Amino acid sequence: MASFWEYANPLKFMRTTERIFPFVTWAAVVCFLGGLIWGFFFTPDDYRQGSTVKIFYIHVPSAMMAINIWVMMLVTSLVWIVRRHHVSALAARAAAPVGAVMTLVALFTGAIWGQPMWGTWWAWDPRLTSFLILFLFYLGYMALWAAIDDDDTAADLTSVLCLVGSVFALLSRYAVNFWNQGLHQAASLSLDKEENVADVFWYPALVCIAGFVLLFVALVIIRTNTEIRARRMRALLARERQA
Amino acid sequence: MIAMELRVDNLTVARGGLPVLEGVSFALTAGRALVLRGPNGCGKTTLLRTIAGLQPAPVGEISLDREAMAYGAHADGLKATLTVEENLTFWAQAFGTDQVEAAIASFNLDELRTRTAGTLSAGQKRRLGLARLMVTGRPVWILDEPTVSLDAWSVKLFADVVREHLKAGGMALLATHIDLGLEEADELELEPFKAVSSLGDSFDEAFL
Amino acid sequence: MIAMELRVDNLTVARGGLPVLEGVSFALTAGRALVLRGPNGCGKTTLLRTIAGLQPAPVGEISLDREAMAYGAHADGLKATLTVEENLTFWAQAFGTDQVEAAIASFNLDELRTRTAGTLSAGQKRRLGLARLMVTGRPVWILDEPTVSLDAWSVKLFADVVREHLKAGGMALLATHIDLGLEEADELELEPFKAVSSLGDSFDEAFL
Amino acid sequence: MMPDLGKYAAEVLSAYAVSLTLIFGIIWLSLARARRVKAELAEVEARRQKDA
Amino acid sequence: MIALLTRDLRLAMRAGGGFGLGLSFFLIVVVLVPFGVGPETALLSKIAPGVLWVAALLACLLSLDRIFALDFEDGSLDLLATSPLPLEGVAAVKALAHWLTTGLPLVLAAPVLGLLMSLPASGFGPIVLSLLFGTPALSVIGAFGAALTVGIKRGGLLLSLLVLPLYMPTLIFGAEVARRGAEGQDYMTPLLMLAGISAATLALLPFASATVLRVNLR
Amino acid sequence: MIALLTRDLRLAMRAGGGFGLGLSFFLIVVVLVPFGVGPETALLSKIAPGVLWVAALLACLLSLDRIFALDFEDGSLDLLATSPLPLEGVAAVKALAHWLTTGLPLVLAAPVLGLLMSLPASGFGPIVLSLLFGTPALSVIGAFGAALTVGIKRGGLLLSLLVLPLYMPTLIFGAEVARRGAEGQDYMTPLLMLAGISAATLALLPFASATVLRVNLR
Ligand code: HEM
Ligand SMILES: Nc1ncnc2c1ncn2[C@@H]1O[C@H](COP(=O)(O)OP(=O)(O)OP(=O)(O)O)[C@@H](O)[C@H]1O
Ligand SMILES: Nc1ncnc2c1ncn2[C@@H]1O[C@H](COP(=O)(O)OP(=O)(O)OP(=O)(O)O)[C@@H](O)[C@H]1O
Ligand SMILES: [Mg+2]
Ligand SMILES: [Mg+2]
Repeated sequence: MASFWEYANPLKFMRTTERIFPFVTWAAVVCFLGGLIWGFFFTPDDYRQGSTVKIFYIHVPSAMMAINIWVMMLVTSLVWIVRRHHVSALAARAAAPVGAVMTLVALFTGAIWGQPMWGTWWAWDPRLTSFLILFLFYLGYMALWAAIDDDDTAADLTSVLCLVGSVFALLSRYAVNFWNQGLHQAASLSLDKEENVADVFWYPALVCIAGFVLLFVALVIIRTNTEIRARRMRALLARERQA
Repeated sequence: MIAMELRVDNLTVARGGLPVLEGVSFALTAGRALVLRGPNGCGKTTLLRTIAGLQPAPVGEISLDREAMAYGAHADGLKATLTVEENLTFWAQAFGTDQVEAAIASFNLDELRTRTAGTLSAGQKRRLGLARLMVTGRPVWILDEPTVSLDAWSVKLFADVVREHLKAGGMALLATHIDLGLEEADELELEPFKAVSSLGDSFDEAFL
Repeated sequence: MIAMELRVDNLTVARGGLPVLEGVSFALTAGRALVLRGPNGCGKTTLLRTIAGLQPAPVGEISLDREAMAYGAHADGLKATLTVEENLTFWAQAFGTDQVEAAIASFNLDELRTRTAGTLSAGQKRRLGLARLMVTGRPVWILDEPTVSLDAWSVKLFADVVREHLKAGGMALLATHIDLGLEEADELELEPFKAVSSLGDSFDEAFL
Repeated sequence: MMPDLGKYAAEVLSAYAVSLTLIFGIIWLSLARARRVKAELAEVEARRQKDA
Repeated sequence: MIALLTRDLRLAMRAGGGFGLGLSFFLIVVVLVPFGVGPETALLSKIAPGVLWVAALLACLLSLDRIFALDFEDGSLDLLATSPLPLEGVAAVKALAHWLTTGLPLVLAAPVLGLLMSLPASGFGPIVLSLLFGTPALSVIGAFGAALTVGIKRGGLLLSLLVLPLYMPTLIFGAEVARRGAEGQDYMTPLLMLAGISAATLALLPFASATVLRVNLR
Repeated sequence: MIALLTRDLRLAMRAGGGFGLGLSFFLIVVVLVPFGVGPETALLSKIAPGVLWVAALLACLLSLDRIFALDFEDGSLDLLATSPLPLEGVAAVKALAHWLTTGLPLVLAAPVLGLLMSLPASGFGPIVLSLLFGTPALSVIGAFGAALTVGIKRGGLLLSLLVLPLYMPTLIFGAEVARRGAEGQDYMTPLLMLAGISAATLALLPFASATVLRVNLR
């Protein structure tokens, strides 16, 4: 069995990912659309929340992805810092905009959901607030990538930012919790069956979550490959100019 | 001072992710100076920064530690609101030496001692920047176009100081387009080391 | 072009509230260049800035309007994030001319055209700064140490451009410590005009 | 076919609309940039092959 | 002139984004306030118009030193002063570029941030209107302040100190419009005053800026 | 090290005053807010602790880019990096100098400004305490942000964007201490948290700053 780090070679990475890309894409399309259609058309309304419960199928997966993507960026940043594989840094760069969009989706759907449920678009609730901070972290991270010309420098700086940012994101979460007890739902996906939402809502939600994960994987594959190509092109163009 | 040597071996230096010079090798022994020559944009600044340890070298060896070197770049690192004396004193303290008076005397800065650096003329600033080298007490001076905007008389002053430094067992590595009047220095033409446009595989596998 | 003349008459220039040069007079006619010489700190920069109209002269006359002059200072006024071409195009538009291509060709900037100015080497930046003069279309060039950090070949390039400019009826006033290879230029040594430390009554009666 | 969304129709539909716009937006941007960069790189590589 | 405007806009975009960043600062200040004063909606909605205006003002303020300082440091300003462009025009164009990159995005973003601050529904129109009429004055006054402090190394904070008193009238009328609007009262009078201030500063201050610039370039 | 500290302090005084200006900015923000939200005492005294904290944070933020950018531009940072001083030490000393010129004056001025904002009497102690324990963290975090953006021309606003989310926990705990104090409640827990954040950032972030500086100097 070859070492896992072989895939850190850009060419090998591109070849492998391009081979699995169609499968991931199809799986993503099926789960994403399937889950949403199931959720939107074929589930009953909740007795308290009425039809707004349908927002659940977008809100929860996107909120989960927003957090998971940051974790993924943290891991790839660490890999870059320790092993200096370019693909790793570029994957983090590729994931950030997707994460930012997921955060934005969760914020928007949450805000829209909040109006009927809580009577307000926005409240300074711990979940919501720490989520907003996460969004700021995404923005800062992307702005830093965009502001630096040299690719390796940018990779180094954004990795350190991601690391430090993660610690502070956790800390913010704690601080905000402490600051205010909120309106927002507590975790409803715990393994403890008692507290779970009813199965009718739960199964399509699971499909949606799978759909969002697969969609993210597909997007990261294209975007990372694009970043690799863009980087190679910059190197070639620079070389051309030099010659 | 223990006899030391700066040996550069097969060095590649890069800027903006591209190699600029390849296979640069030379040795500099105590008491010698080496003048780097080459047209604009050939990579002198990049080479000096790499040797001074400010940027990593993708390939090659530099035998001396950066702790032995004093780097004098284009920008002088002067604080416009501090006086000439305060500027020098700070660097002397940072490097743990006390040669401020000697430096002021050597570069004829005595009259300007209490003037703030911001009000000096271009050449006077440069003289102050060079005086900073003396207070570092470091044996290897790495200088990027040290005599820019100096008049002929100050260039001679500078050459004398360098000569003095060499005599005391120091070394100097200089890049310049102007004649410094340092006849005893060796010269190295950098043009032949220009990096050819295709890279070796080891540099960056991905982005060949 | 109407024949014009830059006539400076009994000029006193001051910096930091003190006169630096006194009684400077000279005349420069179309097609001629004048090189100002003088040790560091004698007041060349101050004189050039005064003639270019950037600071007032306490005493004396300058016959030409600043509208006729293009000033090239130590700092080049380049924008690090704009490309070479964008930098030049902007100045061409500001001065209402369209000689960008000619300037690029004269200073051999063609290869660097799409590079952002921030990534140029010291000498390349300087070349771009000098190219800016060409796109101003102004007859009088006022240049403060134009060839700093240029290599020998670029200095020749510059001398050729100046010669061309003079041939077309322009004028050039330069301050420098380096030999420019402009044999036909007149020279003016500024040392004799050094201001004596007490001021004339007319300068600032209140603070005699 | 359309389920009865009751009085919350506006909320639910706008939530879906905004989310899907954003998600398809990022997908479209990713694909467009992927295509553009791929084409540009191919062009540069071709030029390089020719030169070499 | 147009060349100068396009250059400045282009620089703003390249330099890591005059646009995006001015805006994000506005966003961030607005977000900070609830963290500072606590999350009660009633309190927030009461101070919302004022805080939005103060935040807009600070966002403007922070980007002021870019107006001339960058050009001064790299020598462009000397060259511009000796170019055929009148310095008054330069000052006006630079203020305009500042408004386009900072003021205008703030106007457009204000409604979203109003949501975050639980601004009452009736307040959205007036806050946008008041920013639309008020921010040009902020840019022109700011350009004047930037011209005053241009020679001074890192005059950033001195600049704030000089400019803030000049900003007061604009702030007072602007916040008044926004507050009255939020409380559902009539806000024509302060709005007219605000428009008057903008018009007057636009007409006069570029001349003052040019004068001051000439002095600073000596 | 001490030489570097004295040099930085001296520069702050000479350059038209790090001291005076940071402080005046604090003052000005605090003065602006009543103009923005209107002069009702009850409302003001309610938002006073939060506004004081936000103002302190902004005053810190504005002076951040001085920490490294000036030294970078004139080449001093290159020379410092090749000097015998460890870069971690340089980063720590520079953060300390920033705190002495910005944070400390804010701590001392807070009671006076509390008066202007009609802060309740019980709130004076806690606001001073919270600033005393919180501002060191602001300086150290800020120095990290400044180190991150040092290579970027006028990274000022990018710097704000990066640093503000990092400031959030400090702000939340700090304002919480001040608010609880003003309302006469117990504030030990958030104060301890605040002190903990300061201690942890002081211990760890200079290393991150030095790493990032090395990268930026390449
Ligand atoms: C702007 C407003 C909102 C934001 C930013 C937001 C954010 C979040 C976040 C961050 C999660 C956690 C995902 C995870 O931990 O994996 C979440 C989950 C959830 N949200 Fe929201 N939310 C908002 C509004 C709402 C509203 C109004 C409702 C419904 C009344 C709601 C219902 C839920 C539910 C049911 C979950 C799943 C809980 C769980 O399984 O952990 N959210 N939301
Ligand atoms: N604020 C000030 N107070 C007193 N003297 C000053 C002040 N500013 C400048 N000077 C002095 O004025 C003189 C003229 O300076 P200027 O820059 O014109 O010299 P220069 O001839 O251009 O020299 P260089 O060849 O070094 O560029 C210098 O001696 C300088 O020290
Ligand atoms: N970001 C970049 N991308 C591509 N090339 C670059 C970049 N930065 C610098 N270069 C090029 O690297 C080369 C080396 O520059 P360097 O400053 O070392 O030259 P130099 O020999 O010091 O020239 P000078 O005599 O003009 O100072 C130059 O040709 C320059 O244009
Ligand atoms: Mg060089
Ligand atoms: Mg001079």
